[in-house]
Amino acid sequence: MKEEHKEGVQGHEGGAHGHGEKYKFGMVIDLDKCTGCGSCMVACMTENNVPYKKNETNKLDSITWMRVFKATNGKPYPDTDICYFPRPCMHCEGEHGHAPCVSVCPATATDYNYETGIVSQIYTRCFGCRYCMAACPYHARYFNWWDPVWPDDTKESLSPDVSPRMRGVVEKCSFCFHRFQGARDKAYAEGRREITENEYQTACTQACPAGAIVFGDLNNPEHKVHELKQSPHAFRLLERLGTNPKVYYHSTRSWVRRAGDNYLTNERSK
Amino acid sequence: MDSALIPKGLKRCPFPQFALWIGAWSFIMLWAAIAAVIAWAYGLNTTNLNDYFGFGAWITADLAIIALGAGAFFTGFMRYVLGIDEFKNILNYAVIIGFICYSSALAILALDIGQPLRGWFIFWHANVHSMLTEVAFCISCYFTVLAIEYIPIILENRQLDKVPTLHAFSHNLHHIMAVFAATGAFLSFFHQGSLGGVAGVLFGRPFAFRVHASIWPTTFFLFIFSAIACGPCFTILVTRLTEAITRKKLVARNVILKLATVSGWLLVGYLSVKMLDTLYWAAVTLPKMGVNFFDMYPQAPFNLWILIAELGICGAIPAAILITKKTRENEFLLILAAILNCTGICINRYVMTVQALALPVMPFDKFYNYVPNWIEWITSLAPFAFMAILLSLSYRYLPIFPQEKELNP
Amino acid sequence: MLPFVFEWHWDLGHVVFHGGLWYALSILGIGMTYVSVKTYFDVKRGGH
Amino acid sequence: MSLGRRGFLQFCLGAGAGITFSPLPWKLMDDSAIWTQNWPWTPVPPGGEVSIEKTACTLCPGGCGITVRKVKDRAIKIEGMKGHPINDGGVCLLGMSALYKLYGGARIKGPLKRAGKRGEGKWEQIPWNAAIAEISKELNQKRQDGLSHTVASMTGTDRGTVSQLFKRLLAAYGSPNVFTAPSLQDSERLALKLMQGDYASAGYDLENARYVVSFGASIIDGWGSPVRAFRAHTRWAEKAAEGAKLVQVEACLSNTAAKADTWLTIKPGTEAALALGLAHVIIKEKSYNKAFIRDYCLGFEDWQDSGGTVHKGFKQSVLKEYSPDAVSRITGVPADRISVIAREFAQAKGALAVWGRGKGTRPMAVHDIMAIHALNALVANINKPGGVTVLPDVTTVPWPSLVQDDIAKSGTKQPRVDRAGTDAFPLSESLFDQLPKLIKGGTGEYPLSVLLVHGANPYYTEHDRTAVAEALDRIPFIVSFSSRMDETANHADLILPNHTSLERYEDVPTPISSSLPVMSLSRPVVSPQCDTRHVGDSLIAIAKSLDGSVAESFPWDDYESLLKATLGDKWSVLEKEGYWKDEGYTPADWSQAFRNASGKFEFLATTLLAGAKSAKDCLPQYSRAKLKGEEFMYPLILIPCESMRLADGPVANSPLMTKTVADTVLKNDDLCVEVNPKTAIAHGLTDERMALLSTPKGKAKVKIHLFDGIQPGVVAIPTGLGHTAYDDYLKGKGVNSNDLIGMIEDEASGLDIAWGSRASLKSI
Repeated sequence: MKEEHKEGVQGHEGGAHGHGEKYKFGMVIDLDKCTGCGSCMVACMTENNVPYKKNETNKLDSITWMRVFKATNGKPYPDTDICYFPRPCMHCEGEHGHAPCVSVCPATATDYNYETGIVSQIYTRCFGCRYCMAACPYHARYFNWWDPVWPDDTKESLSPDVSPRMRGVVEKCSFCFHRFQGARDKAYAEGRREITENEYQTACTQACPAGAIVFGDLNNPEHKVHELKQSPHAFRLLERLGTNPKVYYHSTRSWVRRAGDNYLTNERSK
Repeated sequence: MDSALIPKGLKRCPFPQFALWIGAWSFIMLWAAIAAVIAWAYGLNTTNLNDYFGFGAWITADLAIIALGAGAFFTGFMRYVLGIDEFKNILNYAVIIGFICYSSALAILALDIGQPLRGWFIFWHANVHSMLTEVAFCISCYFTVLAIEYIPIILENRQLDKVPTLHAFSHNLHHIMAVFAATGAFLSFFHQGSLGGVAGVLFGRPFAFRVHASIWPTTFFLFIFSAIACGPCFTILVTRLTEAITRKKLVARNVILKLATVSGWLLVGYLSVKMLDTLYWAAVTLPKMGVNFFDMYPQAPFNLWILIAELGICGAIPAAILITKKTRENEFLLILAAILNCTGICINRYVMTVQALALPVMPFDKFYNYVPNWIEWITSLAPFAFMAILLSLSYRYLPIFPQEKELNP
Repeated sequence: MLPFVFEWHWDLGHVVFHGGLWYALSILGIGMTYVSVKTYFDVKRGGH
Repeated sequence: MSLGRRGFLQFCLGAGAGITFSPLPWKLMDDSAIWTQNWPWTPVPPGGEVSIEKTACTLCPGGCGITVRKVKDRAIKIEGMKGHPINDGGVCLLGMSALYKLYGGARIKGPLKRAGKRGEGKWEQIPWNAAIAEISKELNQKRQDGLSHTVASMTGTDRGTVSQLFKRLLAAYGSPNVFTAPSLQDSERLALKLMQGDYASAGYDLENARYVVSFGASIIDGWGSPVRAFRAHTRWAEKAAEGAKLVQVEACLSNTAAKADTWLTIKPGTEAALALGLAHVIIKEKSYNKAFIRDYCLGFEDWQDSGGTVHKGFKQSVLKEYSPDAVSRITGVPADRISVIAREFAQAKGALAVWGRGKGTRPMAVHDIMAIHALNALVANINKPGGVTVLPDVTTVPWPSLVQDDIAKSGTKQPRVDRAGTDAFPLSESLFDQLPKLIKGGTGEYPLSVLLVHGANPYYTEHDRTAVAEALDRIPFIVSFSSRMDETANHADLILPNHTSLERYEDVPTPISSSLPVMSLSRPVVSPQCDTRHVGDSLIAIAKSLDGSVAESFPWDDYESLLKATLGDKWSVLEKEGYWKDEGYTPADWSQAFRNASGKFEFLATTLLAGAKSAKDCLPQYSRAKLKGEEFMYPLILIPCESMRLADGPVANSPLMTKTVADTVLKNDDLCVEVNPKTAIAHGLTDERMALLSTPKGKAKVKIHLFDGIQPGVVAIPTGLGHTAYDDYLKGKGVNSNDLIGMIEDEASGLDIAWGSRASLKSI
């Protein structure tokens, strides 16, 4: 079984329960700034070697770790409004790391890393039962229904930092965990124990041409996300389920904030 | 031709007729085998499963088959643990049915995973907090128990029984069978329960999520309850079907009726608990998540009718028939009730997996539907063919019905 | 499942789970061993 | 001793048990699992030394600075360049797609000569010297025959050294027929020439603008320099508390309209009327900048010509014709909203009126632009922070003077085949869209014999594409310099493939709509992957192989040395930083700003007076576009709907871009058009069902997508799909909107200003 952990192992450093929660990485996505352009999706897919098929119009088998959903306010013309919800993996913390997907995985192929707050996925251990997908209300998990195929010479553009996944396993956004590893290794090599905000940024954050995505340590008051998440206009998706996600959204439009969660008919949103 | 193998004193159909019968079912098995090979070779893109319906026909079939196969452990439990002696007359058959159900379920599970060659990681890298791990362990262990229970039945074959070692082995196995049966019952309670837990723990899925009693969601107990309520009915159905096909009386009527009564009362019990659970879910669990009860039943096939079908038509009606002496003793109503009962449980297993996933949770997400394709259909239905074949073989070559001689003079 | 897996750590869940599992497996194992051994002696005593 | 049946059975059982309890099954199980983790057909990207290279993106006119992450010699990721004045780290999905253009399908791997029929896709691979010889033979022949003027070139843009090289080649060779792909800049330059005397595109200080009225410009859907526009929008969102506002004038709820503070729904094509309506209110309420109007403007008040006739100025003409009520009738915008917006516009600091429908790639009516730009003049937001200015360009070292022999001289003196610059369209420079009409109609002009195409894909991108294709098919010899097999390359006779954007040098001039002079340098970050050549090198080689004096105008050894010489002292900065910007640049004072003969901002375009039928034609005005087709046959209005996720220009989508396209836009190979549920009821259409979309130009089967955010009676068709070339990841998907939209000619410029078409939808 030596080979088995060769690649794709993520996020197990200091993994035991109760160890110091060093970082709590998360995002604040400003929906007032998001233009729905889709650059985050492409940045994510190129960074993480996400494959593509000739026909990707069936969104039910199309792997997009970062997917931009479109919400409408349901009103007729001309009072209609739309808003985009970029949806990476929420890296739910649940209660003490009890993320919806982590506890259900029968083979411990996905794990909540207490050092970073990142939910990992070990592709080489996953045997494709898809229970985690059933557990995730955000549809953030994707199954490799096909063998990945890169046409012509496009294999040349694959990144060695992220191993391409074989058919039959589940994958999802990792908050570009390999970038965290790289930043941490660099910091350690330079004799530092902490990494700075700029050293570790996800590919989508970096690419976003509108600057709508902000990424950082939610626990660190010096990081932008720490302040942004406290805005009265900040909210999270499906917060009421108790998933305790680490991706926050921000919108000044009340209907958008309401669209982020379920409410009873006459219930007031938060 | 094969008369040497047929139990003494029992009449069986001519071999060519038997061969034709087996051949017909084998054809379906072959078809399913081809489907399985396609799915294994080319991957799960050959099915209609997708990211929104990671669970589909296969899991439904799995859960349903295992619930229906619950007759085995529960009859064993009643015979060996509770000491209800009449059930020895149907226990062999119940065990074989159970064996068939569980082996089919395991085969379908092997199909349903994306990396079948890594299926054993569920044991090697087991996450003990996962309900699915519990399911895997309990099913495998219980399957072993069923195999152990099946061995002495096989060894009773006329020719095998002549071998002294095998005879002795069989005898000794019989001797301590109660221990195995009790262990099997223990395992079964847990895996039926953990199958329920699989759905009930999904706190991201309002449709499936149920309030927890200690570490288990209520579905844990509901699945056990529903399985033992329908398992005996399935045993009755298969027995009656066998009798119809063989045109013989195989099990005494009082045994069947007793089983029906037990099933009926269990169903009553199950339904009352299930109703309470549903009410609590609708009135407390869902509103906490901001979800209206009626949002859970938005459109066909997942509208309120599916709930009415599950709990009313296929729940209350068969329960009423089975617990009432007069209706129970009416052969037509008995069979109808058994069918309804089994259907109700199948619907329950279907909604807890497929409907639970079909309903979008994010308010801006879309509702999609899913229809299994032929590969899923044929492999999900293949257990029936397997059942036909294995039951026929067992019936022909093994003395499985102790009452057969006395009922067919 | 086994303590040599690198992220292994003990908790109550393991105790309960493995307790139940090995209890069941032991019964099955001991039972089958008992039956086999007894059969062996039975046959031997039965004289061949 | 023979092996009895019993013995055999015992042996088998023993063997079975032995194998079962041996380590073998476990070993096999483990091995098979390890095998699944290392399937040889799942690639393992090799590692290596990582480097980051600075370059610039050339896939759109946005001019972003990018960095390319490399592992050894493989380019693996494109990111935005931090600190670049245009995009500061941001990057769009098209920019990231350059990797696919580099390694992906449909690449032309070496020079190709047509072997089969045109467009058949049969090619013969030939060496480079043969390819150059092929073309020089053709060109020399034409020169000998005195037909040098029948050789034409078409480039995607007329800015930057490569398109200047084309211009120079044709001038030295002897042809006036230098075409550029029609763009908003063509009409914009005309409007600015007329009003400000500068033949230049507009630059906007978007970042500092505080009240932006966008007349259909999809500012966050790819308009102008997309990433810069996004960043400006983000600034507005951040400054919303301080009153930064965006008013979007559009018929459908584009992403820009959705993000705007006010969405003014308007009848398609009537934006200029609305602009004049706003002007009416501002003038009537005297809230315009009186000092600016008095001192720096011409034609605002009534005026008297040399004959003594009094003509209406802008003021009176607008007051008379464009009252809010009248405009409301034209545009469908309520009169009170017009007044409100006009007041807010007049009072705001940094009020900016922006034109350019959709991504702003298509030409507009010159008078429409004038009408919108008049608003900027009324609030005097010209050459001021947060205002509009002329696109400043970066000065470069001039090239040695052109050498023309007699053939070249007489050839270039011939009238252009598209009649640009002739009496018909005296102010226009290039009117490619006139070609179909002229070539087909044979209006006495000469036929073209050779067309060199670079950076353009007219077989795909032009309106009334079928007519364009028919016209181009009549040109006997088409040479493409494309690096990928696009529609035009597919119809070429000879292909001299260019390096892709990541393999070549190129100067990137100030991006469209920028208000700051910026130059970036696109550099080869990987060595050429195929047997391709820089288009500049191909042109120099062609020039050197031609007879006469042509070669004398091309003294450079290769493109790289040309570029170094041209960029002069900026080269070292560009090499180091990747970009150069003019920090101290400020737009000229009003006293210097206007280079008309009058030296003033001209509401009345005096340049036009001489040729105009009436003086009124020289004022900003709205004229109703004449859409082809009868209303009873085509009761709906079809408008194109542009999106960042679909590249609709000469550079096409990569598979990953197409992957981001929603299933409400493309489903399998079916294109979805947006219609309002009300339209659907009126025309018997059902959501997600197929329908036949007909316009006077063509028919297409499309899928219906009901969307509340579109005006009833209007159909929006996504652009950028319906390719017939490239690879299986793009070819055959959807419908090309250009097939359905016919040309509408702008009387002032001759440009195609079609913004839509009449259409009908029938359920099928």
